[in-house]
Amino acid sequence: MMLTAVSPMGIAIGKSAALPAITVVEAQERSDIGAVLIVTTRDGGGFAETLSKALGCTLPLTHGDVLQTVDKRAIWLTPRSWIILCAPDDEADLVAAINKAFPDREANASRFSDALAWLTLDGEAAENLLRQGSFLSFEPLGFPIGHGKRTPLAGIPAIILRESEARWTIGVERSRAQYFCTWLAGLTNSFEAAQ
Amino acid sequence: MSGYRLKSGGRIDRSKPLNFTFDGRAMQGFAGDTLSSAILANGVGTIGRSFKYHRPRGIYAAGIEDPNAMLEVVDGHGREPGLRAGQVHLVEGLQARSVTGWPSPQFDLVSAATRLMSPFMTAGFYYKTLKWPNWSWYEEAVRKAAGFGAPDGTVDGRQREYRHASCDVLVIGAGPAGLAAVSSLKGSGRDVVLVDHASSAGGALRWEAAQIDGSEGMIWADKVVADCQADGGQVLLNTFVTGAYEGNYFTLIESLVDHRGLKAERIWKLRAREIIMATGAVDRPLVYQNNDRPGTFLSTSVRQFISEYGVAPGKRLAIFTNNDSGYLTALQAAAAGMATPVVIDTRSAPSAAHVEAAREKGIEVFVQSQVADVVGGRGLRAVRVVDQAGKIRTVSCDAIALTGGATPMIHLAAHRGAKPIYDEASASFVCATLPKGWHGAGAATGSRELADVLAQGHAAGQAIVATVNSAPVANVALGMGDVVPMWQAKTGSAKKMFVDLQNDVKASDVQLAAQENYISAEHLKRYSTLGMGTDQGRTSNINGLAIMAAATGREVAKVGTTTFRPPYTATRMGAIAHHRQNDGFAPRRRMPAHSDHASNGAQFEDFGWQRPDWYTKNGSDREAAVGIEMTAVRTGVGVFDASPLGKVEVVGPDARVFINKFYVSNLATLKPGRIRYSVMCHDDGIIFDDGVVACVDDNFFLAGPTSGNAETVGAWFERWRQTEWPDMAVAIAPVTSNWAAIALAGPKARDLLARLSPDFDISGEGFAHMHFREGTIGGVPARAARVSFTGELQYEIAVPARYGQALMQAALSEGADLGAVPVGMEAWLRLRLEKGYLHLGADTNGRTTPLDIGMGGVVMKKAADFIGKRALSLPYNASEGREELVGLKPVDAPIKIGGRILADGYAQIPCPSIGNVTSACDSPLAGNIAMALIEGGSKRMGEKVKIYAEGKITEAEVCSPVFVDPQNERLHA
Amino acid sequence: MNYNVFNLLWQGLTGNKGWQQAWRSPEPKPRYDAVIIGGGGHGLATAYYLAREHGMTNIALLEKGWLGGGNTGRNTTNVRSDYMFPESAAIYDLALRLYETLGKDLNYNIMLSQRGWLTLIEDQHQMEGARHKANWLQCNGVDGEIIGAGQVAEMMPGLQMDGRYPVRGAFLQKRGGTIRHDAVAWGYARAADRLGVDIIQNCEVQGFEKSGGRIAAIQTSRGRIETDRVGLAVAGHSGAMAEKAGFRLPVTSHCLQAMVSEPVKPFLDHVVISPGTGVYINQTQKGEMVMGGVLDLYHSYGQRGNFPTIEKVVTSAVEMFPTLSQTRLMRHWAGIVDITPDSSPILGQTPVENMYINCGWGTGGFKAIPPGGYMLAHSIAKETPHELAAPFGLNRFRDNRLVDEGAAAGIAH
Amino acid sequence: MIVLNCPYCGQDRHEEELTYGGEAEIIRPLEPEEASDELWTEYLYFRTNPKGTHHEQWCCSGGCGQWFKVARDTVSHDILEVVTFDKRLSA
Repeated sequence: MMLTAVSPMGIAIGKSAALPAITVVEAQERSDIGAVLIVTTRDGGGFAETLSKALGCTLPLTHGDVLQTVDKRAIWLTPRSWIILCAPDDEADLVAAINKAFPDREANASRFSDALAWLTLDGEAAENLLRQGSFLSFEPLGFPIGHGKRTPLAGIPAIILRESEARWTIGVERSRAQYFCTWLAGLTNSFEAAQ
Repeated sequence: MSGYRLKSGGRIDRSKPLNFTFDGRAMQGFAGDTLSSAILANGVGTIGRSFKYHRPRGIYAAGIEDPNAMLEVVDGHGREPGLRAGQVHLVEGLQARSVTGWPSPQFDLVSAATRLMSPFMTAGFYYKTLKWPNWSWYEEAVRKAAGFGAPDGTVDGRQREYRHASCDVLVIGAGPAGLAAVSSLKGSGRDVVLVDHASSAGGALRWEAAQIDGSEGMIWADKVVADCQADGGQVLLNTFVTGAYEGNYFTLIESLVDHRGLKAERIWKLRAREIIMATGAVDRPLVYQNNDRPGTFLSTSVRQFISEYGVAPGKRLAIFTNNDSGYLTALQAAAAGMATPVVIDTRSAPSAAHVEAAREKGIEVFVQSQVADVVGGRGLRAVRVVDQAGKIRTVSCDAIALTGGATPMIHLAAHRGAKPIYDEASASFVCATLPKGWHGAGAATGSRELADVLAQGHAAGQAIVATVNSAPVANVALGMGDVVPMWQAKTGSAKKMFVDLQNDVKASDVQLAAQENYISAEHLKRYSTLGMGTDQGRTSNINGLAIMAAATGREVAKVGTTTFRPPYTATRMGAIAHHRQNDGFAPRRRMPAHSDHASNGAQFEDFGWQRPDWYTKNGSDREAAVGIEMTAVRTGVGVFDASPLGKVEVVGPDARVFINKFYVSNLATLKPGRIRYSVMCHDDGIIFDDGVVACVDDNFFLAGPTSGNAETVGAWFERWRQTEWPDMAVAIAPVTSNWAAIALAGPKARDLLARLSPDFDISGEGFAHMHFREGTIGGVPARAARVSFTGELQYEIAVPARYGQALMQAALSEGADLGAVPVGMEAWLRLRLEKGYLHLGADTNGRTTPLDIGMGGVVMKKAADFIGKRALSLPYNASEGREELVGLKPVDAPIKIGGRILADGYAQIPCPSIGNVTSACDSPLAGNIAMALIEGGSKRMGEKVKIYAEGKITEAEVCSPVFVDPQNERLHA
Repeated sequence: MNYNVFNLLWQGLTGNKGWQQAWRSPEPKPRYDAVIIGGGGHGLATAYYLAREHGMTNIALLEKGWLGGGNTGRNTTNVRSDYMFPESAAIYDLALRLYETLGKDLNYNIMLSQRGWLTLIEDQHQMEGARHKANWLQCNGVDGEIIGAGQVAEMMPGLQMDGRYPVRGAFLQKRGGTIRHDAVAWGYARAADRLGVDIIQNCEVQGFEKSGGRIAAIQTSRGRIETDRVGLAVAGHSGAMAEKAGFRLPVTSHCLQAMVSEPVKPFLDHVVISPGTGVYINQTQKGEMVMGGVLDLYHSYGQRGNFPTIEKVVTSAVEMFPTLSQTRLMRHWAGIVDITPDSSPILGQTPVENMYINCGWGTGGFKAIPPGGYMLAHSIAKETPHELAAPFGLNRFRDNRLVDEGAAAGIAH
Repeated sequence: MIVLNCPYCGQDRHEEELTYGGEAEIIRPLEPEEASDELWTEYLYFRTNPKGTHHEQWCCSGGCGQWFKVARDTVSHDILEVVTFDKRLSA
């Protein structure tokens, strides 16, 4: 028998699908995003080179930096950990590659595609929606295009990436993904009324 | 009283008449009116009754400082039980109602009675009486009088918005001081946010005849605002800064108004690097006999009514002043075409220019004079003016404007702890030292002249960044001149002089407080209720403090002020709550197979996550359903969703040494592929979590904390690693949400697992109890543990969360013929009780150590230190007679959870007790069973104990807590 | 002059000229038999009981600012005695019993309103905990009962029964309720003053002169005062004062916030706490909704609140009573509370031979004022702790014999 | 509102993104079994409680998850110094 996969919001894996309840921006669930969590046993970039080689992409060393290759993005999480975004199907290979490169597990890769649910918000109003749930500065100076930050959003753990002026990709802890979408939908109602 | 709309003037739009009602009477106003100005323009005198004495009260001021104008308001968006009329924008169809007075504010029945009572209802009179037979006899009557309006049970439907923001410079107040600061910052590149509570910038310029930089004040103001916006600055109108907090954080409340009324409120949390406090001042009233009559106004508010709203507060105005600004009011009234006013000036030598200007217009000026009393009850007919010689003259007027100087609005600085200091020159309290990054300007600092105000504003801007912009220049003199304090009229009865209009605190109450030695500012406030109303004493505090000073022979400075507390003005709780209701308050967490559970009839409970407590089966009740689920596990196979169970990967060369520091059991010897159960303590030796740890390989351990502690334990590991053992080579990866997990439990669990296509050996020998395997199940990556919480053959299988739903479905469908049923939390917990397994948090409390649950042997065997170990040998932890976990069997009646075990020799309560029933249930296999924490429990095996629960005392026997399969034959099947 | 209805009428008719000072403001004398430091409820009660129960009248109470200016005048005025450990139950139930007659004892109306204290029950686990609590209280001879959801809804019509934390019932202590907080301080002050105690305000303790392990004299901003015995009741500043006296306390100071709304017509007759939201609410006689929540978690002597806590409390209040969404928050403030490792008080002897202490009540100090004063007075007068105070000695931390009610209950107290 | 600039991720983190961890320089006795009851309970229960500068631990729990040290005034709540955990505070 084979088990089939569904996304946190109930769509098939590898797709993106619109979330129609969120009205003032274009909102999509992104089940085409997979992830690997890398944690090292010591601080700093000591392992970065080996890691980078195993991954095929360079790891950023400061908060906010997201380094991108054709098929991967590496997000700095802590001085000892990163999230690598990849195609869902590449997750297992990346985990294997890292664990092969570190037989003593000085660095460890964990499957992480399912820990977070990913959404994209597209539209000018997105910034205002985000400002209702987070302390971050969302002005282009405070949150440059291409950067990624970790912070609680609407009270739940989240990673926020700025793709362009008005396009954001957001990963929220999976078990509260539905709540997050409901929250966004509630805000967009309010937002329309307040304009 | 007879306020009316002036023929011309004001910043209202006379082409847009608006209909509204007040207490059911149809009235008309104009776009641009506030509810206050509109009510006044319709000639309404009494708008309510005072709290204590039910005296008639009218509109008193134009803004939020009005202590009287609390009204119920219904607009096109909703109803508000109590709003300040000066803050309400008039809209078509608005309905306003008085919230005080019965049956109506004009005709109030209680007032007659309270007039008779008033000599006895002095400050603090409650403290002196109503003790006999006790307070509760009187309480209901007292409570009935309480409150302005009532929440009506409808949930407020107004939209709510929220913003986090930051800026370089926050300018609070768009009056001349704030605008001067903004103009000096022009072109500086600073990111400016300018805030004002009014619907347009300008502050006092909206009603004063000011000339700045050669143009009319408002033209200058509009230009400054336009420049600011062109510079990228943000201007927030209809916005109050309500609180100032650490880190230069501010809360703001912005009203979003449309043609139907207040449609939304937006809360801002704004952080600023520099702050310009240009919050202005409000007029201070004067205290004289019957100074609370409808028709009494603050002087500046009168100018505002006339010039901003085109409303005359009365036909003929008397102005009672101790400073020059009273003359500005008189001149504006005259210029507006009202009957020639009179000025009553307490000073002996007012500025000659002002007196002359007034007299030129035919305005009569009484110098060195005071108001002794007024004529008229619900409407003012005249004032009695007493001069220096004591001669009294009656001057007819139907409105009186008061200014006793100004009270600077220093609230925000004071919120941050800046100390108010008494300033002799302005006879007011100001903040001499402001918090770091703050700059004060204008009337908020005690300034009384427009020229100074502009200069200060400019200087404040310059203090932030030196620019070439020149200071704005005032082309006409405008101000208060010398303020000669007059705190209380020398003629008249202190019992009729009102200091705090909202709480009916009179000068005599302040004096009584002094007489009774309640002389500190705080005692005065609390004893007399001075300044405790919704206006927070804006117009009353300083007069009260000064009267207290006089009564105790002290200087005003020595009396000091009470503490200023946020918010600056009352903020609707719904706006603060924002969208954080219900799930927004604390999001419910859902398991991957949530919708399957729902369709299987799950009754969800909140265990941190939404988890099935039990599943309905053909209408069966909880007890029956739980019994069915338990039996399924004991005879066939049960499927339990274990997804929330914690999963923390601990890896690296030092992983073994590291994880061994946390658990009570010795993990130094745990072999790859093996699992051990243990508990974890804080360093005080108290248990805080339990669970299994799997050794995946020598450098990789997988900890399984309880679902409630999944995040906590990961953070706990991380904290110790970072702070205590930074050199250990260990990495911690909390991956709980990434995995969905189900448990298969029961004699047919192996059969069911086989049908889910595992790619590894699951035979009894190949996968024995307390072993761990990685592989695939159903073609997807899986982690499998053979562990048991039920005492049955049991497997826990984790797969990536995306497959969780499919795995649950597959287990139930593949297992249908094996008797597989979904099992909820309740059955699961009862199954473990049958085996005497610990349920953390139920069978342990905040004093339970590993020794108390029978793990003494495990502790003894472990040589290495672990967190909590040392504390176990502290005197009390190692003492005899502690509560220990044991089993209980009923003797005469079923045992109830939460029952107290009575101390030996007692058979009725009250009496000492020695423990409690921590878990209890009816077991299909073992009948009624229980666990209990009992003092010295391990030495009481076989003893009978008495249990008190819910009014009854029953008997039970202490026994081993293992009620089912003590040989563990099922477990190892 | 006695406070009664006849005097009130007579004074009303004669211009209220005859009311005397509630308490005098004497100059400090150079020496007292005993000195109490701290003019809050606990200190004032200590002075009163020392004079009344033990006949010590050559005593002074020193207060840095104004009477009742610390936590006594800043709390949410709740009283209850639903404590489970017999050690705690004994103290808090004595408190309630003393409060029940205090107005008459002091001849000062403290407006005790026993309107009932309800702890909501919001899930199965809480229900089991509440059952245990009710049983335990009844074993201890203290009242407390479980009521069903229907009765809760009837008692509090505005309560949201099916919100984020659905209401399954409540633990009810009918004798719980509220008291006018200032009146407790003032009533004790007035009564102590009439018994001859010197109450000295605006008198800051600057240091202690010690000789042979004993306090010989106290240096104050109003001069040096010799004394035989010292009682310490300075919640919020206990650690700092102990340091001046040369010993350490396992106490940290935290900010506890409270807030009120504008007055609205009465709609809540009881005091209610929701364990799910952690917020407690009652409505004052004037109609204000009084609300409080948990501590600000970091150390603070700021006496100023912080907005995140305000948001939480207000949000919770609206979650419990959705109609409060329309009501306006009027004022929020904060006090400094002593927090001990087990959230229970520290009572009795200190390492300084003639100094006795009363501190560490955490968030529960107001409700414990009468026995707190009673026991400290006993310590001072008899030079040995009262038997009820014995389990709460400073030495319990060395034995690890904590009295952690929160640990037994699973909630803050 | 406490705002701290996290020395690890360089971001201004707000109170609600932070976790407070109490006094900074707590020494856990290195040889617990050798420690006297007094020393152990001192370590467990006794903390400094200054009215003024307090050295304390905070965690950037909503951000980069790192613990660091802060010198803060407990009256004004002014932040005097923030350092990474391996350093000593000087303020």
